[in-house]
Amino acid sequence: MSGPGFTPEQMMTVAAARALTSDDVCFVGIGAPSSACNVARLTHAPGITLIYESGTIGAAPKVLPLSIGDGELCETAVTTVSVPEMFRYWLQGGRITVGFLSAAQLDRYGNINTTVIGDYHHPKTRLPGGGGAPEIATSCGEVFITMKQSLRGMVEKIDFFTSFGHGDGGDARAKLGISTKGPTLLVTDLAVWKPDPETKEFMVTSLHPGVTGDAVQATCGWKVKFADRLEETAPPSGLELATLRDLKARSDHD
Amino acid sequence: MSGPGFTPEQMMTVAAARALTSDDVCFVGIGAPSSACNVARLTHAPGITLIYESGTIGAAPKVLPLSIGDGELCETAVTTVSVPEMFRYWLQGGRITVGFLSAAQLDRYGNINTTVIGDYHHPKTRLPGGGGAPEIATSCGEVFITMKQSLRGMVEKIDFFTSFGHGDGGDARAKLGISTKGPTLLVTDLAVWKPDPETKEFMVTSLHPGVTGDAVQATCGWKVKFADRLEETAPPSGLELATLRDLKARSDHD
Amino acid sequence: MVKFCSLAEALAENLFDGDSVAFEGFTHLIPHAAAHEAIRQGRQELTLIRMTPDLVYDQMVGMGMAKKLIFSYLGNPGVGLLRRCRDAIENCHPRAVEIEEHSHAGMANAYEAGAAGLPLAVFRGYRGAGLTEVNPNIRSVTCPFTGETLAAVPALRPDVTFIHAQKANRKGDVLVEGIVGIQKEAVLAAKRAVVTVEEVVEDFADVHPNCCVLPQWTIRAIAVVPGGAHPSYAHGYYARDNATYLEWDHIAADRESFRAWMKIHVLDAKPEVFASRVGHLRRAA
Amino acid sequence: MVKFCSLAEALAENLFDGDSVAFEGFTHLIPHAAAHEAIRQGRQELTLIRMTPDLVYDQMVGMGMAKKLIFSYLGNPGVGLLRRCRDAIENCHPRAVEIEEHSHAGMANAYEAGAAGLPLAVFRGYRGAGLTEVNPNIRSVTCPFTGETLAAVPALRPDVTFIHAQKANRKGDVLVEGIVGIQKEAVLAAKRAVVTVEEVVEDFADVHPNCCVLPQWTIRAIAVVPGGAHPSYAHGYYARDNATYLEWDHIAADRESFRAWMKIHVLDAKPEVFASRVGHLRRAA
Repeated sequence: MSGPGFTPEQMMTVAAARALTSDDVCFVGIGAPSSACNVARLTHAPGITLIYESGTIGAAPKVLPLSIGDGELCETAVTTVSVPEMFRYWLQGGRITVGFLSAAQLDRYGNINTTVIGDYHHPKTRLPGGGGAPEIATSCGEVFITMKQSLRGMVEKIDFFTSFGHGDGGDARAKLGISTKGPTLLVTDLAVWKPDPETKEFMVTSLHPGVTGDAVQATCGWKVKFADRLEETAPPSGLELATLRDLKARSDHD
Repeated sequence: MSGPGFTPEQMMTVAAARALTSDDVCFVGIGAPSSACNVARLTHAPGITLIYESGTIGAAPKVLPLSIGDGELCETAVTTVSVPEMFRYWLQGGRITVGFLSAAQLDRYGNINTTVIGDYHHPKTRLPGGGGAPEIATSCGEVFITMKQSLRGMVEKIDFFTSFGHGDGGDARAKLGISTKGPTLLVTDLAVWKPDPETKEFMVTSLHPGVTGDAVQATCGWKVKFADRLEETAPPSGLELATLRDLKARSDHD
Repeated sequence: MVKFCSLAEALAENLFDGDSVAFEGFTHLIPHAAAHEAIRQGRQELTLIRMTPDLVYDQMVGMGMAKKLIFSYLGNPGVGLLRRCRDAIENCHPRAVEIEEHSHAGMANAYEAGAAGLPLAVFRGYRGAGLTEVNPNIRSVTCPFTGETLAAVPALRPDVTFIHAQKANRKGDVLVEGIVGIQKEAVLAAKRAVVTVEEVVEDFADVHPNCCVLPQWTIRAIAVVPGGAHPSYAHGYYARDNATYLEWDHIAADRESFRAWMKIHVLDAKPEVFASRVGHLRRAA
Repeated sequence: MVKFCSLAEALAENLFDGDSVAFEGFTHLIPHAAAHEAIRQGRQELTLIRMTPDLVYDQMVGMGMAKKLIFSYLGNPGVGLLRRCRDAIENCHPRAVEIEEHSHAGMANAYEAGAAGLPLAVFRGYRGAGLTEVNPNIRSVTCPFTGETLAAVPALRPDVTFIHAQKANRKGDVLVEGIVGIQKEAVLAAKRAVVTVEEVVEDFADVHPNCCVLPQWTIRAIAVVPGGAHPSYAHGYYARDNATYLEWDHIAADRESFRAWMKIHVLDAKPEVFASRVGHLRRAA
């Protein structure tokens, strides 16, 4: 590693972690979301409750799980419930403050596709599909999205609405009878984005250290809006970085 | 005790017990049903599964419980589930072969009232109500009824339909979309009754030892029909009676 | 955030006049101590929700605290009728009480729907049952796949639920075991939940991962009241006091004997008395 | 009545060509050994149901056994895509496969409804989701109390469900513990259920009363197959073999390497091989 002493992916994970508090109850996906949630738990948010859709409530893994149902999650959880109970009492019941989602394709309004590239019935690439995402997107208090930027991933128009963000913007959620906030944060490897309060279009509010606005635009398929007061993301602290590296080092998946 | 060496109530319990087999899965009510089911389990039907609506599946109490949720039931059960699961997966799921019901008022078609005497909104006597009975009556494979005969209890017309038997007879159940058999057996302290295959009216098929048809009619509020081939109920065997007495002796409720 | 405090404080801060409230427990773990505290604090105009109202609601109705009862079995289990509830319904004494009556399946599904954040529960029930004619909250939906008509009842969402449980850990997570009944659903369906427990332990390290545990962030207040379920029982702690259930039939039979009993055993008593009531019911270790 | 027998016999007597079948397990306790036996016995025209199809359905689809897939997440958890399923859907190789796609909430509710004997599940879901436009089995009902429109999906009722569990007792009751997933519902929703277990014990006297136990009369056949969940895991017995999940991504990438692997590790293998596969994953006692 050269330059700043951390990778863009580490910056992404740490920036996402910072958005979480000890009062949050998070529905955690695998990958960057799981890393971010556990970094938060092990640094500034020790009271955070992590819920994995396999049924583990209050998991406190020492090792980052490869899947959402690794044994480590159950062994460290406050309790482990059945999958129907998870989706009925805990997610649909409105007990989750933050849901984390990733995207294969994302549009400017936080709508997500992880289902197909191309036509649904004749796909160019069949992706895994939604899993828990369609209801995570509507039942969690708010949704945080993490993804690496790319022209293929951040697109003008997604091929399939796996999970609903802000639709075509504005009050699209309310019109569908959805009472939760939807996507309120997008953290990429280059920047932090938040939705415009009116239009709900994601705009860059903070650039990661050393990243330019041009670099963000060059890896985003829509015309990027930048906040009037653009900040620079604080680099990962020594503790944040050490915590993340320790977690990864203990998680020997390959 | 004088005469035959057993009471009418013991005869009732034993006659009900005999209708059960090792393959049955019974939804057990408290009182005579619980006694009958446990006598069956301890004599000719050791494989029978007893389910109490408190959530205990496969209970094998040594002591007759006073309530449907005594500790003895949970301690001896194969598993104990929540009440919603009991009513959704086990009762509504169609896994119960026999449901036992008692009645404050019963009509000739096996319709039961345990809700009110008099008008519902201005009752003469407010009874406990249905509890599990409305769905036991429709979700169990068949229903056995036990009660002591009396003019007050066995009536021409019940004041309230707590649970549906055969309605006004014939195919009344099918007309309501109910696919289970409903009441197929009534055991009183005087006789065994079964529904006429066509009209579904309960008729006496067997008189308990020493009981006359007149005695049955004298304690029944409707004109009693008797089967052409009227049998005499076999008296309780030594084993049946000893088993019942042992159960009662161990169940020191007063 | 959950708060450990006295029962008096937990009740004062969470149950208000006019609330809909569930004191739940299906035969097992009935929160008698909490109900007695509500009686001592004199709450009024309550909507009392419970599948099996039994003694505690007989007492609260007899004291005139209830404007409405939502229930599915209004009996003294294994004994008979609830005589104070009868007096209220039949004779409006000490006051008239509105009733909303369901079957167990209806109530269980309605709590489940409340816990699940749904507005209604859908199930196969009430066919041919007279309750459909006297309870306007029993309606129906049609299955869009099969055309079958199914029963629908509104979700139960109490303002506050009280339960009694075996134990809490120091963080405030609560363990319920044995006949778990409807307690998890009643807690998760409520806006606020208060739990009395037999004891507080350091942690739940030795608890099976699939046990019924309510995380601390689902509960407002925890009060330690040993014996707090008496004459109901706490699996692993003490047995059901069947004699008291039988005795209640006589106490509640008469308005005067009822009030005399309530004065001595509830109004002039404290939660601490429950520990002594279960002394003879504890198992030999 | 439950029957203890070999896996070959249990499968032969319970899974038939054309059946709808669920091999369920949510990351944990996936019945790999049972799925491999189905592959060896060459069942055809199956409707494969599962929330998280993963490796076993990738293998069955790759072998051309499936005419239809009902699922909610078609991935290799934590790794990526299922390449044999992709080949079938994108290129109809080795045959075309019909798909019915849901969300996890949709599938979980549909199994729950199946276990509950209902024709449909009602929940708050699929709002704004594209699946509503491509899956005609996603419909709606209107709440008769609030007017809210809720999602409806038909209940899942597999002809047969296969699960792997930790243990059975001699009577045939089955214990599932840890991440219990959707297994209880999948068993109770099915017409027939077959269970592979790590071991048979004398009784469940030491099992907690609220554990997930399936009574013997809910199960048709039990086969003892130690390691039968590999590369998934059995809580308390052996850990998840994450390396094998990562390796699968390479094996399944190519039609030839896939078939070569299947011949050696499935077609020419026996259930007994699973015990040796988990040897290095068992915990020190």
